[in-house]
Amino acid sequence: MLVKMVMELEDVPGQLLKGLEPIARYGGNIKSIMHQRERKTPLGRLPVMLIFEVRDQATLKRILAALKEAGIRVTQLGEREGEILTTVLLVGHIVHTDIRHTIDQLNAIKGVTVSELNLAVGSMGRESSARMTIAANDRELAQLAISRLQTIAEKKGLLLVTSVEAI
Amino acid sequence: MLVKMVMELEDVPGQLLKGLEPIARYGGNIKSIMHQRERKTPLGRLPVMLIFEVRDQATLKRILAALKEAGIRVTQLGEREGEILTTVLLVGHIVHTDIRHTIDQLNAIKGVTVSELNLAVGSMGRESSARMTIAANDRELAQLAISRLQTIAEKKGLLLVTSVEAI
Amino acid sequence: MRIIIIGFGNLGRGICRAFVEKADFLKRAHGLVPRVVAVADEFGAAVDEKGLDLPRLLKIAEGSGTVVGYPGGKRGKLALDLIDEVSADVVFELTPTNIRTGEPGLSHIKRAMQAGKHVITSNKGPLVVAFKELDALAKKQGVEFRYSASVGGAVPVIGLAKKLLSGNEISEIRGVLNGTTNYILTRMSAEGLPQEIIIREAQELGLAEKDPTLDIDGIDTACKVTILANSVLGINAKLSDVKVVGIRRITPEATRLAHEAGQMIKLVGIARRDRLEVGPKLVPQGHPLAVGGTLNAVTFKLDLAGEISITGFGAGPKETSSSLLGDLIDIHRTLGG
Amino acid sequence: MRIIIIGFGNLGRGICRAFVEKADFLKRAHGLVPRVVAVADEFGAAVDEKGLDLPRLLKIAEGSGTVVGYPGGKRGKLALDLIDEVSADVVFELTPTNIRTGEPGLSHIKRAMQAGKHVITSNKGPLVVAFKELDALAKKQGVEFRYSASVGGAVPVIGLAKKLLSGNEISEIRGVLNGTTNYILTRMSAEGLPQEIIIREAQELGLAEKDPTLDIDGIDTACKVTILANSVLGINAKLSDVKVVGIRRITPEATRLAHEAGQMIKLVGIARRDRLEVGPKLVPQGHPLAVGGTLNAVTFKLDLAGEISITGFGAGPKETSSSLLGDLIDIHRTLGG
Repeated sequence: MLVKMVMELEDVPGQLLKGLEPIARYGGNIKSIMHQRERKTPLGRLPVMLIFEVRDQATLKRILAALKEAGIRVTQLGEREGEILTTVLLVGHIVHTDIRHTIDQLNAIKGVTVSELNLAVGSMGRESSARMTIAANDRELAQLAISRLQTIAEKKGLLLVTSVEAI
Repeated sequence: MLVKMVMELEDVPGQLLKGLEPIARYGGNIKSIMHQRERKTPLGRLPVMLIFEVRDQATLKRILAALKEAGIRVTQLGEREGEILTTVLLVGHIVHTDIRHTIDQLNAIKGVTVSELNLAVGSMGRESSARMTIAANDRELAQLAISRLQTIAEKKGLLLVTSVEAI
Repeated sequence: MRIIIIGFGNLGRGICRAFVEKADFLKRAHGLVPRVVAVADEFGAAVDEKGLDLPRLLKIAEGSGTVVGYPGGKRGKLALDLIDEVSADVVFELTPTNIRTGEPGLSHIKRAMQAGKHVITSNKGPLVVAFKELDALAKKQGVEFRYSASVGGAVPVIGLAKKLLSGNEISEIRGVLNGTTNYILTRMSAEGLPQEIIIREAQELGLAEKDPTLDIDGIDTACKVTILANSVLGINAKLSDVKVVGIRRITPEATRLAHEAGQMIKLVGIARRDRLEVGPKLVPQGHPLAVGGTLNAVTFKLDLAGEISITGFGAGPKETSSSLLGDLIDIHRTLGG
Repeated sequence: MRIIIIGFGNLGRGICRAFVEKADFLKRAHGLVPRVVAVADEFGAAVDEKGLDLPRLLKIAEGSGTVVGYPGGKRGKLALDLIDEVSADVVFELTPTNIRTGEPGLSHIKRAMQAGKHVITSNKGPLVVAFKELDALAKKQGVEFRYSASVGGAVPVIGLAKKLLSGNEISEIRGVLNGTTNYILTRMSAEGLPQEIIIREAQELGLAEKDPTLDIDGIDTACKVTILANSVLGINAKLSDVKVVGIRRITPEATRLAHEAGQMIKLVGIARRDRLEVGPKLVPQGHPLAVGGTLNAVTFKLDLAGEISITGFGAGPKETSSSLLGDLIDIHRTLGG
């Protein structure tokens, strides 16, 4: 699950580490850090925007408690749904084998959406290609969508090309 | 020296190799090959566009002779001048140290032209940065331009950042 | 060191050329004086226990296609007999690969080991068919058995894992292990040409075999995955354990769609303890496996070092002789001979 | 194997943690049972010829900042005396680097060699100051001397060159060899922030030293270039032979201008027989040296293999223990002990 969080830190050394430590301690995987030094708060604090991944809601609660204990003020918190984007290719007689049905099968998984489809129709007699972007709420759901798609592709005689970083 | 050449080959296996061999034999460094299969000549020949680098005019003549001997028809031939493009960065008080003079010094080398300059003026009191693209007729001239620029940069207190692939 | 070379195609000639050109270097840097005492090809053999005149041998072989014309050459002489009869320290087994039977390389290697000779090979066949048997036989006979050139060409994939990353437990090996398919995919993506045309041109340029089936269908990569699984991961894996998909169905449109999304299609071999696989994969630009042309690249996942990747040329007789020579120097060092 | 560890900061603790966590693996895969018989830090030493209880030692050191509190610990005990008095096979020299004098590491290493003990070090100081002397002393005393961790962190740069590419003549080594500056340049380019802010954040994240001068000014990279020149190219080079330019003058605008032209600015170290150099260079995207974050990357130019590149993490106690452990396993193998 991806979390977007803005915390306010005092502008003295060591503060960033103090804010990151609780996230790391509970296995949070930090994706990006953005300091906004030019946008100090009236109290002279620095807003820091973080995006990180955590296992579940319970873990996030533990992190929030630890931050509070450390005296760190969290000013914004948003769970970013549908934020695991996975790109795959399909090669074969995609249209003939009813791409709509393929997409519906994926969209039927709660927390999974086919967010983009680019189709390149092959020249006469040749196979077509499609690039599909799948949005999922977390890594497990993304994986489930891929394995569902693998099953569909095999049934329909399509070649599925997944990311080298996917399991 | 970069050469652009179009040769016509018969559409049977082995022809491409036959056309490339003389270039390789005389140390030509092939940069790109473009078949234009859809544009067959009325005689059913395939035009192939090549860009390659050779040491000098004499070598090119030897290659042309060898191609003729091998029965390969060369239909277009162009020496591409100013085709070795080198990008460098300069950091320092570029404007104050007279960038015009720096450029003139390079342009004074025959076969070398400063073809592009992008200047990012630093904020108050900070050093500026510039990206310069230098076009040279061959590798030796490009190298000469870089070492000339190095001397100028040292004299003017500028930092010169060259390509990792430059000597 | 006295050397027998079995198979005198591109690789056999390549290593001999390296012996000639680098004689001074090998002596100065490693105290190594390679003496080729016998060479066999499919037609017969050339033998000289005092050491063959390699420039002369190369000239004869390039002219006539066989070493038999070398003074005193033995037409019809069998490699197996040569291995038994000629006294030597190391046998280079460099015959063509047969992935079903492993022959004739498999018999050559066994015979050499039985005769107490060390073996260096680039031949995937025997390794795919009988890795465990050969590994055990080498240990039993107390001889060295090296096959760096069988995976990665000039890229020392196996040595890196076994010698330099030895403190790590390796959980996964992923690699672009076939230069031909990588060349094809790179050009398809860059030029939008159909596969057949690029294959034909690759054949004309000597970058693809006359029958490129083993490359295109991923079998060559699967062989390398099998060898890595056995030699690096210590799994007793067979070629049939690898789930293989080739690149035949990849169209120029597919490479374009990938490119538009900042990705490249690469034929990737994956070896893990729970899964052996070969197939086209999307690789993001800037990824260690996003190498172009005929390059090979391999990434190891490691418990201590995290991830280590290595890249270089996967084929070519000169490039491959880097690995063959590395094996020879290593045996020379190990034995102190 | 009986081991003495001199210096018990991040690296000393890191290798001990690896000994604990990987005890089964080391025994099973390599028949290696590391027994740490003495550890010295700046305050004193802990000694047990039967082998220290490492989990206990780590807990004490992490609590009190020194090993002196270990049962029977000797406050004020000098490392030099320890090296002489305690019977051991290998000494790990892991004290902080001093690039001017090489001390205290230099004295530790010499004393260990004189006492007939093998030496493994990550310490650049002694190597930069006295490479030739130490190399000669090791040979004279017949001991092994390994320093894989001194260049590249977890990336086995020296081993790759010396062990796996040994058949090649190496004409050039180029590398991104400093993780801190690479992290700074990567973030400058991605976020357009000024150097000072990123340095401060890197310090807060533990990615930069309190005094990052040696990194920023290219001195750390120059040390690594010096070590590569000596160990791999066989040149008797000194740190002062390296022409060094750091990254201090690189502005966010410069990284942006580079980015717009499809290039990245990297601090690159170059070692050739005719030139030793460190400086910011433009590296095209997709180039083997175009690695981001704290990654290190090295490319070798070779007469046979053409070009081989290797990439991985250049720092971190766990990552570096990959190299330290690799050296230990290699010594264990070499000695067959």
